[in-house]
Amino acid sequence: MKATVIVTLKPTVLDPQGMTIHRNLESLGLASITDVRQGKHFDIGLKDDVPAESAREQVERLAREVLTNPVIEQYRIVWE
Amino acid sequence: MKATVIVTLKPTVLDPQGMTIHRNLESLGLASITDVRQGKHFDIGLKDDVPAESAREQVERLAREVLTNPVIEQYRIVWE
Amino acid sequence: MISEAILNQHNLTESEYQKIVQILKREPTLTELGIFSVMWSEHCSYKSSRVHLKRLPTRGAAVLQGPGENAGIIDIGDNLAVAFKIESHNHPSYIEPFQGAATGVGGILRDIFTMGARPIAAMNSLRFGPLHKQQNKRILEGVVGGIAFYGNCFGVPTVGGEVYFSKGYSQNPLVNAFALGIFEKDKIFYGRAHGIGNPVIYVGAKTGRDGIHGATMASAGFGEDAGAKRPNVQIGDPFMEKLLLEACLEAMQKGLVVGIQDMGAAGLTCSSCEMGARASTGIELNLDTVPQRESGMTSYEIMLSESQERMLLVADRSKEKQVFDVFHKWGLDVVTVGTVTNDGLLRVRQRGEIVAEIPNTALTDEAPLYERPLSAPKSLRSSRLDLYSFLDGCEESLIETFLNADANPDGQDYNELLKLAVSSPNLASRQWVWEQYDHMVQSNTMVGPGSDASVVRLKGTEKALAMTLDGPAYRVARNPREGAKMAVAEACRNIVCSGGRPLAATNCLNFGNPEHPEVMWQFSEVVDGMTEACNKFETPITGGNVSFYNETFGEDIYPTPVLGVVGVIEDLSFVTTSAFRDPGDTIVLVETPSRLLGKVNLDDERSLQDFISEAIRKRLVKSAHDIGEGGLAVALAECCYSNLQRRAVGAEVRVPVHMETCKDLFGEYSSRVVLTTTSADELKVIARRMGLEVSVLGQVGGSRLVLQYRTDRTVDISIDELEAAWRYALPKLLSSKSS
Amino acid sequence: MKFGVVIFPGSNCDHDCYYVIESVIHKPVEFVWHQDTSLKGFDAIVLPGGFAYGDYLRTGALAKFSPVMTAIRDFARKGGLVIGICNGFQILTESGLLPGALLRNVGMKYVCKFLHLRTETVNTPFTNGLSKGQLLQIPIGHGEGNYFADTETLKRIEDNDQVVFRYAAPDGQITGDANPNGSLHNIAGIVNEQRNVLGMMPHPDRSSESILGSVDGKLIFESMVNALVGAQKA
Ligand SMILES: Nc1ncnc2c1ncn2[C@@H]1O[C@H](COP(=O)(O)OP(=O)(O)O)[C@@H](O)[C@H]1O
Ligand SMILES: [Mg+2]
Repeated sequence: MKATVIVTLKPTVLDPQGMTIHRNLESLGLASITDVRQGKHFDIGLKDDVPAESAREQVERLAREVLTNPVIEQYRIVWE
Repeated sequence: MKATVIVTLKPTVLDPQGMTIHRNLESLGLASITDVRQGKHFDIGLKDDVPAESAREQVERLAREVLTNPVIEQYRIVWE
Repeated sequence: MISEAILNQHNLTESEYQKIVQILKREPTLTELGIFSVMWSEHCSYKSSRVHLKRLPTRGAAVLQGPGENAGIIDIGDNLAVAFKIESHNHPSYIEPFQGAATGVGGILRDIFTMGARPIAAMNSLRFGPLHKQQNKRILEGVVGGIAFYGNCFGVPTVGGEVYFSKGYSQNPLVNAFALGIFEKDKIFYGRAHGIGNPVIYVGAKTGRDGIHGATMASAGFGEDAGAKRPNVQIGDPFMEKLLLEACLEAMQKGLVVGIQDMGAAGLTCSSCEMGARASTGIELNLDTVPQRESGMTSYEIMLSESQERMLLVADRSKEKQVFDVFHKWGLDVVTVGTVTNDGLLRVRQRGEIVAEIPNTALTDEAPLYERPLSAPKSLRSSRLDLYSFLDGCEESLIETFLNADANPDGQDYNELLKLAVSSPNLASRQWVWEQYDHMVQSNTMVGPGSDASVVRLKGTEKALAMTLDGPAYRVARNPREGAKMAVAEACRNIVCSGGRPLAATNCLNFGNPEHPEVMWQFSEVVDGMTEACNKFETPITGGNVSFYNETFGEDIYPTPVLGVVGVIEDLSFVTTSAFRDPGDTIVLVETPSRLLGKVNLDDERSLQDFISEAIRKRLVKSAHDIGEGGLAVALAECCYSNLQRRAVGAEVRVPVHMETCKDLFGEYSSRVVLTTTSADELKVIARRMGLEVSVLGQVGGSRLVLQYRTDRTVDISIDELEAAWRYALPKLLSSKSS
Repeated sequence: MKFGVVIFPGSNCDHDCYYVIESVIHKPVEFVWHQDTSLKGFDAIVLPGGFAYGDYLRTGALAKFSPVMTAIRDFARKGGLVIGICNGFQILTESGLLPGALLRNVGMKYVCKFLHLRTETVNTPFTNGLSKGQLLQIPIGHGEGNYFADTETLKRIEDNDQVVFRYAAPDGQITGDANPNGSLHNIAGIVNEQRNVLGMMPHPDRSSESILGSVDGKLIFESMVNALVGAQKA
């Protein structure tokens, strides 16, 4: 079983990395790009025999307690 | 217009961040999780009036030339 | 209409509000109320501390600029000046350890380069709750990571600091960041808005809704709603700050800048009204021109935002374009947002309307001033650890082990006790921390973290600077006045042991709630103790910071003054470290006749320091180490550990007969140092002339630390074994299971 | 003979490198701005350490687009000496001037400390003054110095004698304990096939004066001078 957790900065939180990338795009002729925000992407593998509910719960906890800093970040989970 | 670029390490490249996260999972009671690999997630904003083809081309170039180091990484693009 | 609820939200009292109405002769707008609330907050106005801070000594031969500017400045000769200051970032570091600590470093660096100085060294003083709590580990890891992230990227070496663990800091870590910069004495810049009609220019990052009310937050304790205050978090961008540094220094060197101030606490509000007040001018701002990161920001939000990496400068009218060119070269936003006026008012416009109009001085000089009640506590803290303060905050079983050895000195395993001591949280090696800091960038670091003081050479001269941070928390908690003296004495002793001459000091005063009379008593006592000691060592205070409301759920932290002392080393050959050097060197203990515990005799201490200075200048000293927490045995062990120049080296020592076993191995008597020399007799002559006691303890050599007490070998242990216990203790604690 | 030290936005060892060349080995040196497009008159180029563009995205990733990099590519192709130290190494791999990539340290933390390097080849203009196997005390300071290359590339650079320095124990052994960051084969520095471009994570600029703890780094700068003098004579 597999899941993906996507962790992004909350919309109002400054993203210096994304901004710096964006600022340097114009010289590359990528002028149509108006915004870049960087987040994290986690591919999660699970044992095959875990009951779906328990899997859901564990990935949810992983995302909430380990992968996300709730002060500045938010997450969403995508199941495959 | 919006696109998402997901950059992940090639399967043959060691992922120290994922491994560090994984090492701490057992003590948290998340024993069903067998694997964690970390990648990057970029939300890309584009001007509304760009022709679709040009947009596609620019995001593709951004992903290939800027966001990814082909020695260690691979990417995929998701359009909204 | 300003309701009581709104006043409460702004931490303003009813009488403060009345004063505002009196000043304006009308009701304030909400934006104005916000401006008053941040400028009159404890953090910005020092309303509870000012009456006491006035007593600190601030003048001296070397002082070019005392408190009142962004940083203090001292003259170090050769036409060079040094700007330095320490600043707290305690509350933000509790809410978000990584970003809180990172932006703390960013803030203090801006305070230095805003004066025209290039930062050449940073240090930090950290306090955490005990590491057997998981939360405290996370805070430690986050804080250290944040400091490293910011300082390393910015390119300033973090050359030293201190870390201390104790229960009182469990819910309220302390993060005090120090920075020091260097410049030519005649190229100092001030935050003054001179020149009617000159443009007021905004440079650096865009303004977002970050940290609105940061200053008022730092002026209140954390209660149940700590979580609710969370959206305030600011994100540090060290790369932006590095660009700002280079661009600001370039604009200054080109003579384009009239006045400049960083936007720190209270952001645009504080920088504009302070610059105007200092120059007796007015400032008019047009908020429509302020670079904004988010849409729809109100005037209130723009004025109170604490977005990082921004500066406000005033340029000569004729040079506006040249200023723009410099900042554009570095790829930075630069916009004229206002002008200097002659009416002394801070006038703020948005969309053509005046949204605030306040006399600058009402916000600064006329801020409230409180003489808060003070009273000594009914009972002092227990004296149980007076001999062994390093055990403070340790687990009870460890404390019992030492107290038991003290009561029953015979038949103890002193090897084991020594190993326990060097691996205890407050004495264990801090390498895990400082290895994460780039302590070598700029290639000036002669003595990095790990010795008594840190030393950076000054390129182009034969000189170096020595610097140290010290804050003996337990000692101050036991006796604030004496503890404060000890802090100054220890900091100066560290400078002297490194070959330096102490020149001046900065201080960060971390205290609990000033509305508690006992806290104000502690504060007052600390100021008095510090004043007495700074006078004795001729180290005036050139600046600092006060952090009140360090409490969680109503419990005040230990009163925690942190002293930063800076000294000059006139010749690179005087640089001395604590590490033993060559086998055969004679080990000497130098003490004052008064064997004091928990206090210091300042006259004796001064003699001791004068002695060390003289001995180093006569080239009689091969190594020098201050005996601090953990006493003689721990100090000797520290001299033996391996370092860059040599492998671990042993020492054979005979403990003087007047000593008792446990007390004298680990007891923390004040004013003592361990020196090594090849000229013990000459040292003795000088020491006796100064009324000090000298004992030859033994010799450097071998691979074991041997401490012989009368006929028994009290300690006889391999240095490698001892060093391993010490070096890996902190990582071990961090990876061990905890609650 | 003239050295150039490149300044990218965010470089922070630029002045350190400049200082060593000017005041320790006493050779002419000038700064080169990242927008410059010509390297005329320079004989050797230093890409200094630091955090070019904040090292945001990936270390060295944005720096590779600077105009000066085009000039450096050209300069290197014509045989000019290029040394990339720390962030400079990262920029060289990102730009494709050196093979492989530098990943996050396995310990996940920035590490700043002195350590030992073993000289693996003296057949380069950067190590001609050293002896094979010579141990050097040179510090590192990085969070992403974990050298990676795919198996084929790794074999090629080993076979071609392109590995210049490896992290070593104090006795010269190449051990896992001596490896500070997880680098494959303990690799600390490599040259290109032409042998005129060196990238190394450790900092010779921080170890060229005895008051800073070591003079071993100076041997690398002096080797470059030897090579340039030799080239002038030839
Ligand atoms: N404990 C102290 N001792 C001496 N001076 C102090 C102390 N605390 C604050 N100051 C001085 O008061 C002034 C205002 O401090 P602060 O508001 O923290 O400055 P900034 O806004 O630049 O951080 C500074 O000049 C500072 O040095
Ligand atoms: Mg300031």
